[in-house]
Amino acid sequence: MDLKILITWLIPLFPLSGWLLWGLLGKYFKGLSGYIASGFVVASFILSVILFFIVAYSHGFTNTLYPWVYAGIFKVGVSAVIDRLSVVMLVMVTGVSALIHVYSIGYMQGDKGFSRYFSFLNLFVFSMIMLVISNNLLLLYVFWEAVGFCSYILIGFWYEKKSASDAGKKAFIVNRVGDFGFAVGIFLLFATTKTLNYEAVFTAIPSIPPYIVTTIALLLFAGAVGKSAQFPLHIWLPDAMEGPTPVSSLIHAATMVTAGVYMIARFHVIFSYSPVASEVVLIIGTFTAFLAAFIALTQFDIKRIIAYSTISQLGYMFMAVGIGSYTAGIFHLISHAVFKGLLFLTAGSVMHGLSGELDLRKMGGLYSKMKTTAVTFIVGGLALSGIPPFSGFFSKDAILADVYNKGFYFAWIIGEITALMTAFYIFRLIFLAFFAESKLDPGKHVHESPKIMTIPMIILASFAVIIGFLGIPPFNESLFYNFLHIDFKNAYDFAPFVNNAPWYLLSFISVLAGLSGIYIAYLLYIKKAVDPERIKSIFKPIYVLSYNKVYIDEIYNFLIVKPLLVFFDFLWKIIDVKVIDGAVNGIASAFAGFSVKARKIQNGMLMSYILTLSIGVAALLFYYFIR
Amino acid sequence: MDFFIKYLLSILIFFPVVSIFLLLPVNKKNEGILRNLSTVLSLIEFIFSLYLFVYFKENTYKFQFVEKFNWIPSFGASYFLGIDGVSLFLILLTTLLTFVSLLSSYRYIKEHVKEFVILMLLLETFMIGTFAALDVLLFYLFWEFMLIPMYFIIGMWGTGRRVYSAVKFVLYTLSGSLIMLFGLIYIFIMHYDQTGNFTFNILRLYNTHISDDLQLILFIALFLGFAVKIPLFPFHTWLPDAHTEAPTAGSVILAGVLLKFGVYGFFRFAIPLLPKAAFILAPFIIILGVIGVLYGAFVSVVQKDLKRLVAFSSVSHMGFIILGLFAMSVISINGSVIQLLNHGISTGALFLFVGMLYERMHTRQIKDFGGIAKKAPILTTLFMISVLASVGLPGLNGFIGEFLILIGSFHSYPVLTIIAASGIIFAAVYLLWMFQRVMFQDITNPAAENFEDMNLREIITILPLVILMFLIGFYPMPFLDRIDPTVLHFVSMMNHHKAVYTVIKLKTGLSNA
Amino acid sequence: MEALFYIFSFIAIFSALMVITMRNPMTSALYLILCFFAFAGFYVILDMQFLAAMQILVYAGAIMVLIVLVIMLLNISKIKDMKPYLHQKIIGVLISLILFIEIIFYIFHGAQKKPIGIFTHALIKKIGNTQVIGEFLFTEYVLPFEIASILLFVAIIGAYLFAKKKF
Amino acid sequence: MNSYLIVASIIFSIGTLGVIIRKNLIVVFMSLELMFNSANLGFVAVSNHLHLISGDIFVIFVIVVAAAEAAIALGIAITFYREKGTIDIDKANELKN
Repeated sequence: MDLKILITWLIPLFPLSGWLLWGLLGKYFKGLSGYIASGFVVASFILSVILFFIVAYSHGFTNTLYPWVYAGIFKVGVSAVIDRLSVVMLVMVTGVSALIHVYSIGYMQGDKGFSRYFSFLNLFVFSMIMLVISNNLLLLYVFWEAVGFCSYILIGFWYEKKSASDAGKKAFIVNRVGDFGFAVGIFLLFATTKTLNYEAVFTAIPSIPPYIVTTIALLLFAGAVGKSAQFPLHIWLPDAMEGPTPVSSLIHAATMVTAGVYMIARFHVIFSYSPVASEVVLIIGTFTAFLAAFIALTQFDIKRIIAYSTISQLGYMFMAVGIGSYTAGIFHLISHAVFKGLLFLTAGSVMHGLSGELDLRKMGGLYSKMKTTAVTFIVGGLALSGIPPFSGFFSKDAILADVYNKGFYFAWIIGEITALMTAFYIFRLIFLAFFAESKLDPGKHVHESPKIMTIPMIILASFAVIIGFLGIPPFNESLFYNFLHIDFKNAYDFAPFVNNAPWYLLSFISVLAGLSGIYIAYLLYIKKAVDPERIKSIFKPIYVLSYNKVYIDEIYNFLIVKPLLVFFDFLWKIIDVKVIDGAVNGIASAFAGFSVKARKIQNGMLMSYILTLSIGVAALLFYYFIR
Repeated sequence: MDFFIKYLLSILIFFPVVSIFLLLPVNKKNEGILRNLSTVLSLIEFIFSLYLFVYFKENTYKFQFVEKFNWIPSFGASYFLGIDGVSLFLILLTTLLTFVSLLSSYRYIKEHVKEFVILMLLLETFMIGTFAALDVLLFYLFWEFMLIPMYFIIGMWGTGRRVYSAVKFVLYTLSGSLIMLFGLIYIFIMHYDQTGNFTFNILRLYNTHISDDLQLILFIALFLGFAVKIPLFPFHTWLPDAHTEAPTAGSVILAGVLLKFGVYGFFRFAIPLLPKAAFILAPFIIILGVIGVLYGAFVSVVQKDLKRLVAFSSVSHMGFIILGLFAMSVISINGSVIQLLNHGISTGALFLFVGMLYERMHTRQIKDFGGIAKKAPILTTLFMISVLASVGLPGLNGFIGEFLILIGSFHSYPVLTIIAASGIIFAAVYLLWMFQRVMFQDITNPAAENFEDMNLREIITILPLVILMFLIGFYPMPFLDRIDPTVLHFVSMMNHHKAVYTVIKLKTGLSNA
Repeated sequence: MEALFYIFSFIAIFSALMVITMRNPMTSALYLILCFFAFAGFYVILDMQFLAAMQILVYAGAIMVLIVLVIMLLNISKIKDMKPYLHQKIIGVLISLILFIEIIFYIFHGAQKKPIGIFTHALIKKIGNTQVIGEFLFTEYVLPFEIASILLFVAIIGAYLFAKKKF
Repeated sequence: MNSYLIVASIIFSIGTLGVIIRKNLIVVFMSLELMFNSANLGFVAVSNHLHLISGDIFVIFVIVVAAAEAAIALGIAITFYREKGTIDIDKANELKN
């Protein structure tokens, strides 16, 4: 076998074997499993980097491992596509995963489900790798659901907690709703193109009627909405914070939730041939970015704030892919993976230090007690707010600049407002947690996390600083664009550039938005120039709306869940038991009633039997006559 | 060895009966010997049936392992056996599930062990006979015989309203199959009128010419017989009762094998015998199937009894299979056949787990459980795999079947397929919710404190099913390779009829104009 | 011959009526015996002397002896006979009348068949009716004959079981 | 031949009447014997008319059956009497329920 093909399949093999190993023999490894699991993922990472360079210096390839499902004309193999897009994703996925694995060793120390944890974490990495490299829609769908399953099982990792197992179930079911759309999209695609192979699908797309392409694209996008927690299916992600923090970091920030963006980038041909669908992607992305940031403004649970910020940032990515700036979307995906992973890890470190405390109102003054955590957190916060030279600045500005230059002004304005809000809420968090006066329990012992946790944080923080420089020089001359755009050459240019605003002007506005957000937070929470309570009371309705997450959960519960349950109960108790069974039993009792009557004939009197017999004979004879 | 292979089907059919004679001399009180011996015998039977798989020739739709002897020559009835890619796997499923359910009932069946194992083996004979028979009369005999052991298994070892359930089961299926018998005999007589030969040979009966109107009536007759067995909505109400009250082994066999006969009957008899009626009625039957998918799922959500929940989920799964079968595309029928296996495997496994929970806690109410995961990690893991297989999680078997069915049906029935596909959402809802309430959260019932994990016997019971779940999920080709030619032939046969049918319709349409 | 037939008919019908109208079962039984003799007479007229002998032997002899024995055993003659209800009587008469009319109707309206067999009076007389019956019984009807013997055997066992005091 | 059949049918009707209106088990049984005999007469007469022998053979079997029946029926009568102390067949309602 070719070396590069061997490497390709070795990358998912490592985590897969890890899963089997811990799943079956976990109890014999105990503490060791964390190290070996991390070792496996590190090995995958190294192989990914090697593959990255192979692809960067030669060209992409595809390979089929074995035929998987062949039925009639439906032929699908287990096959991989290795091109620049997938190697970039591979390096990101395995890299972040490796760091988070290492971090988890410290974080999960002493948990009784230690091996189980690493088993599923490895399974997740395997699924994510396969999702990224799969070469047909069926395989993609399989691992699309598989990562959803890992997310389910890891969110509900502490299954004794009802809230945790509820959250896991909710995540899985909400994802299934999106996946249902995704599956129907695949059905439609197969019905029109008779194939599910990427290459063949993409060649067929330009000749398909646009309305079908639009339908397909929208259905596929439904899957992305579910997986990437976009409005209206975003409700599962905040609840998913019930899982262990490294899981939130890996799955719900860095990798799985970005699968939707990756999917649209991967299917850029389909989406770019349907401007309508792309428009929908843009609208949903913009709206979600704004909505999530709005909700994040008033939350007090640090993990939830970061979760909403993830939703919001994903909205940016969808804005990017919605206007056809696929490289910008992927670039933000990568940089977001780094800084959001970092934010979650540091949040986890805070939790670790405060033995599980998540409420902002019970923190404060942590800077002096956990310096490494605080510094790395601030780095992540700055990156998120888009302050140069941190990575978020380059990637987010690339998106906003494209949005502006392609003429979507309204989306751009919303994007800038969101940027302001983003900076505000993340620094509100930072100020309240690390700098404001301490509201901790005096008896509580606060400690810095062990080295095995801080080192991954530091590595991620340094990446959050340097990775942005891939984005210079700005726009279409950047290193990243040059590397990646070759993969998007087949996209139909449905949204050409209409403006040519200079990058420094646009960046200036963005940085201004970010800085003013930080400044407002500073005024409110450090200087206390204005009492936050006063603002709260002035904007009471808005505050309540934001604090209660716009009541979306309640609306769903009231409009969908409750009526459905009542309806189901009705089906069972009335339709099934009463109507259908009732009809059947009715027939039965009709027979029974008839036989009660009929039994009277059989009164046991021989006389009447004989009488009846004779009447019968007489009647029979009579019948023969009249015949 | 040659002899063995040549008469393998007969050997498979009659081995369990012969093995009953081995069991008869054993004293009633020697329950251990009875259990072990019967389990070993059913394992041998299963190993024999694996030879079918090994010696089965791929890439042909022709019947294999054919045996044909005269039986009642004056009626043209013969002892005619043979299998194709579809019945091959159903027979394998039967032998496997019989072994599994015998092994599973060591703890559940405490009384009348001897009668129980004898009835199980007898049932196995009838089931294999039904799948292997290519003679209508032989088929019908086995088909009806099957009810007898099942009736006793539910009625004697069941729980709760067991006699009610057993009688309901028998009455439902019997009334359906009597109407079916009428249809079959009518076709038999029509064939005699046309050719002057009495024959029950199904392959010859395929060539009977029947007018369109008559086909409809006969198809409905056959449909009633098979639909009750599947069970299709609205004929399903016997199923929850029978499943709930039956002992674990009975439920496994009922769900795993008996429900398959309805679909098999459609595949082997109703559709090929009456193709035009099948085309005309297909949309309606698919609608019933899709209603079944959603209805089963909806009703499962609100169930409070574990077994009843799994039973209603069967209704839902069987709806998918009907959708795939009547969509009549190669892909969807492949999916349906695979799904037949899957349903047997995963629902069988679910029933086994419900049985294990019941053995330990003596309750089946979901609210009485909770926090089991803490006490029994092995059970949790395996149970979870089975639940996920039933949910249709990719990578496990259920997904392959459902996906093939849906993608194959989409072309002809897009709207219905989409509606059916929404069933997979609800599958996740009711199964995961159930799993959460039973296994996760905190222990509420003090009885759960002493919950034992699975012992070796139970693990061995479940393991083959779990292995199959992964095998079909990751590498279904050994199965599809054997099913595909049969299905291809079936569909091309149907398409031929369909072409003729459309031509006729066009002509009559023109003449009307 | 004609005269004989009418005499026997009269005896048969009269004694049959007596059988069903007599209060005392013993009297009925005796009339029944008379009736059987009349039947035997018919058989003689019809050239079936063997059957006539059978009739006397089995019916008038065996069966009637049995009946009389039972009547005496149970001492029924002394038991007050139960009067039938009036409506039962009316219905009974009506039904049997209808039956009778129908049968008569059938006899006269049924197709009168021509003789189809070879066993004319002359032939039977020549061979002897016993031999004819015997030959048929042991060739063509040997299987029913054997079955009849089994039936009798079963009846013996059954009668024994019934008559036993306790089952 | 018709005259024989008419006699047979008269006796048959009388037998039927007896079976219906009489309540004494023994008398009912005797009426049954009458019906048997009338049937026998029919057999013999028709067989004689058609120049066949099978009717006569049949009569033999009927006599056999009648004998067997007599044995059983009288056995029942005895048992019945022993149980109920009467032979009124209106008391024979064990078949009820």
